Amino acid sequence: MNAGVVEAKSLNFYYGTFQALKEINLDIGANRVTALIGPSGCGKSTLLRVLNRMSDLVPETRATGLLKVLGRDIFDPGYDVNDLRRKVGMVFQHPNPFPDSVYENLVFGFRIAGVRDREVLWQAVEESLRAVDLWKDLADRLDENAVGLSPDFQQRLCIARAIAIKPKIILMDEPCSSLDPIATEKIEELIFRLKENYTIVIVTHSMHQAARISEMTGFMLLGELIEFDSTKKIFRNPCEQRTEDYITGKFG
Amino acid sequence: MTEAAMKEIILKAEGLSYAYDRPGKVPNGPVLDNINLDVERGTIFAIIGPSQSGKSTFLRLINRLQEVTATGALSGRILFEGRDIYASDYDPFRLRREVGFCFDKPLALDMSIAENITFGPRLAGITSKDDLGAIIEETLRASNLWDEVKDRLSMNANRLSGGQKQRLSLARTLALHPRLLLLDEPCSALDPISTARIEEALVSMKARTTCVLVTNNTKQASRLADRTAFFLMSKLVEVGPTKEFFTSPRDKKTDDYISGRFG
Amino acid sequence: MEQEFQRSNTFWNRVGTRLCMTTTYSVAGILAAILFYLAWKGIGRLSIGFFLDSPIDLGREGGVFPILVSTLLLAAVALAIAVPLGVGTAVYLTEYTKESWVTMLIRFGAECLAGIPSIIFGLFGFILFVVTLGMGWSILSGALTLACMVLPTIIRTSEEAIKAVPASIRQVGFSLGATKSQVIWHIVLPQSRSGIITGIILALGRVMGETACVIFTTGISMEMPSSLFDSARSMAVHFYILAREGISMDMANTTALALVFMILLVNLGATILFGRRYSR
Amino acid sequence: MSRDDRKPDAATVLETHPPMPGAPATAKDLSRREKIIQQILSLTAFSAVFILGLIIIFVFKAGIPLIYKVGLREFLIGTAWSPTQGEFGILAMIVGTLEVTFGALLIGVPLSLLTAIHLSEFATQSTKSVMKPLIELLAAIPSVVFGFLGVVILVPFIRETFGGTGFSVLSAATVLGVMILPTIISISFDSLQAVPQAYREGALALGATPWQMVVRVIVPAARSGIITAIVLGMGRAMGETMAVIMVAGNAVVIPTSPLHPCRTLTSNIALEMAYASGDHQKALFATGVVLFVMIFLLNVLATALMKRK
Repeated sequence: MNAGVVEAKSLNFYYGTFQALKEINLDIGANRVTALIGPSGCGKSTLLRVLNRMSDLVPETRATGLLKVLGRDIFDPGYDVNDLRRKVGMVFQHPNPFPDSVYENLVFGFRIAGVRDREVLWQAVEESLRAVDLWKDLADRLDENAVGLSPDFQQRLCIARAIAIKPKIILMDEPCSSLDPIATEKIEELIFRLKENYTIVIVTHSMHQAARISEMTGFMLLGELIEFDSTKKIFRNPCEQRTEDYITGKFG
Repeated sequence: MTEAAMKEIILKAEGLSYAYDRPGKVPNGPVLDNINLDVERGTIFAIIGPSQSGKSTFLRLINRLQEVTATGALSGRILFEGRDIYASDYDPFRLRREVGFCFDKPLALDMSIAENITFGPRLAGITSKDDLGAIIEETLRASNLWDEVKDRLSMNANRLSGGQKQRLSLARTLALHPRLLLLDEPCSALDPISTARIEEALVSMKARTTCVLVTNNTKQASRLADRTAFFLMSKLVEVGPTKEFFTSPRDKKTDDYISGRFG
Repeated sequence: MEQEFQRSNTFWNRVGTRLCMTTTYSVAGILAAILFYLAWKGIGRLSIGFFLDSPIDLGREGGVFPILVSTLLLAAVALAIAVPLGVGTAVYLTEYTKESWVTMLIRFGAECLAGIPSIIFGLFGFILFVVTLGMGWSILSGALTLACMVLPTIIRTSEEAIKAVPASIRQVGFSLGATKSQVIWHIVLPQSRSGIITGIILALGRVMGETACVIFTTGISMEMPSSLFDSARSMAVHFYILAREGISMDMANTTALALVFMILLVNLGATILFGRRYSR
Repeated sequence: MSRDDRKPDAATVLETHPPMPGAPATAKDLSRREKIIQQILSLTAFSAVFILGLIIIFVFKAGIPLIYKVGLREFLIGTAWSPTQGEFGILAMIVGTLEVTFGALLIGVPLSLLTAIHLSEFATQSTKSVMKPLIELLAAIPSVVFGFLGVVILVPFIRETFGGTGFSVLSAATVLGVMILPTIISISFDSLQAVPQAYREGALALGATPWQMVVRVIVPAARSGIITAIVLGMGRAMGETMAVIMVAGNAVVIPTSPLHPCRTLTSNIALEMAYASGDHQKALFATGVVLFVMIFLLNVLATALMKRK
């Protein structure tokens, strides 16, 4: 049950000459919510983006050390990065639906994988919308342009789009930072439900959010993973002074 | 309060309300709603409040900068040294020379350091090199920047650091020798050291230049201000001597805000 | 099945990206070939004398001195007319108006003007300046016509440059007691000068390379012009006549090289001086 | 510069100096001056519209009477053009213009779009920084020079490869196809660049290959800008004169093969303007009117497309 789906051993990551991640050792278990917290610029988003190699988008990056996702070394030159990204879905800080219909957004993952069977597509659309609790709102608005939806709906649609192709892991990069408190609460509920079927890694700047939704929490500072433990322990009884300083608001 | 009565009131807002014009849209309430307050000469007056509370708009109305960027409806009066600045015969250009304004972001004009400072005076008609030189030195000293830039006055001001640019903005504003200085979160983009230098500068010249300081940082208000006002949702909630204001606020909302319960 | 599709995805990805890359290098190759060809054919007779001598025997021998002078005169007068109008329009559009039907009309006018082919400017210049206003074939007629032609370029580049000046910088000016025109003159225009100058250079290139509308309005006289009311011949027109009438292929090659070289120099100068270029 | 010896107070400096002599002192004077400046600027702002109006008035006034005299139908679909004999049919020129224009698009559009996509999505920063200025230089080369190169390189090549004289629709379309490259590349590049990075991330995060991302997300999102680019390139090709005159052969016939010579509306004007007079000259202006209307419609189309963005 808790087999490591992400395993990092002395992982280093560089943007040009700048070292963004330093000697990260990490073991993320399945079907849990793992939160990464830390002040801005600490490398938590970089770590998240390395997990599905979205970090490739920035030119002149380099990684050393070992990073196994779903049991395979993802920096292996023969590894198919598109396949990785299909298995490791991602939700971004700002909702980013494509400027197309709700339907097309949801089936995008299938279209690029060459699935044409209408039955399959319809089923996936319904399932994924139900999963994010949008089915009754959007069932008869599937032709509408997704860009016209409210930010809350857009973000949930993006989550639906990510889970439509049934990934194993979902990465979330501050998914609530552009939403109001009520929408945030909805997304948090959703994360709670999703963890039964998915492994979720979430980057958040809100410690309260981390405390509310995650089982495991990693605290990062200046590219290092200072402490990684159960959320309870991190927030109640951290081993490191720096973690405690951050949690109690002495800096950051 | 008795002491206040003895001091000269340099700025007075009487029943001031303001709402933006939104052509084609239903107006969604005023940005400022019936503000009444006095600022005494020779003091630092701080305005605190969460974002969107109307405090920046209030500041921009005082030197009529608001009308340059937006249109809106104003009612009530603002009196500067006893005269209504929105009276039809009031000269806004002169007003802006007498009431300086310092922005939240460090903004250097794309010219040399010296030209940045002499920009206002030159527009005001001062042409003598000696006089301009004197103004440059005097204002750079007053804003704690002189020692850092005295050897490179002809360098483009955009090459200064953020903190230096902000002090340059202060110097540029002081070059017109304003009697009232409006500061709109002047330290929000600065590191603690630059902030400290700006704060020093404000305190050292407050006898000559009265300051109205809008800030997000309640600690800064409590450090610097003689009197503090709290704006919330377009309304002035409370105003009073800073000490009293922070130790025993009369209004529950003020208490909530300064103790960090919201905002 | 999915594996199969995956392989075809990878295949098409490779085909698509390589196709794009090959095309890009071909386009670069075409340009390089053009420049190389011009240089190779024209360099033989290019000398200082070519620029400083008068043409002999319809241009079979000698140089292009009066033609060069006419070209520069034409360009200078055209820009002297177009630049104030264009920059003024840009300032008005960005600083003095909100988006309304007035700005829509002005922008639409400029867009349409930008799309009109030079031959129609030629007809227009001929009927208005040459015939109706009685200026005859002259540098002035040509320059006025060219000014109309490059006006939209200058408007558009200046507008972009002025828009790029942040609003906050303008407010600094106002807060120091400046009036609107003082803010524009002392802050906005100096800060957007590189973009504006780039637009002017772009227009200069177009003026120097234009043929169709210059023939109809300035004529083809090879003499040194003594005033703006004289007919004259620009470099581009001279080149066209040399090549089209088969007067001398050698001289045509050299003139082409000189013309392209001048225009590229002006453009390159702008790129080096101001870095960024506004295209279109 | 040390000024420690004397440090006058800025306040005294300001107070002892009255405003600049001659400078307006009061708010009233200032605002009057501002108003005058604004009025002058508003006058210059209408210069473009004014010039457009002048062009329409003068060109139409010179051309329309002849269209009336000949009859619009006869003028547009007549195939005989001998203006000295009173025959004014420009159908051959209209067809020639359209053929050359579409030929140019056929050649230019794929090249430009693929280049724009490469530069925007795949190229390294260094390729970009070399290619962008190079392509802008291509735009700076005068059209006569393109025509000349067409004559000395392309026309002989086509003559030897495909037969015929070489002066043909194909030559003209090829030269124009190259000439419109910079226009289409730079505008579509800009609109590709305007597509938010978030769309790229969204597509890749779902496992799309870069090419799928471009075809399915980026190009559709930049669609209106790309169409505008093509329409503007089309306008440029349609309006080009000198390059076409030099390579198209200029015979007044309706070309039925890419290797046939043709004459466009623009070259019709440029070729005969030098010696035309009377009705002949008016017919050339009328040709200009037809060209103007075609281009104008294209521009309206382009503006409408741009607004949709």
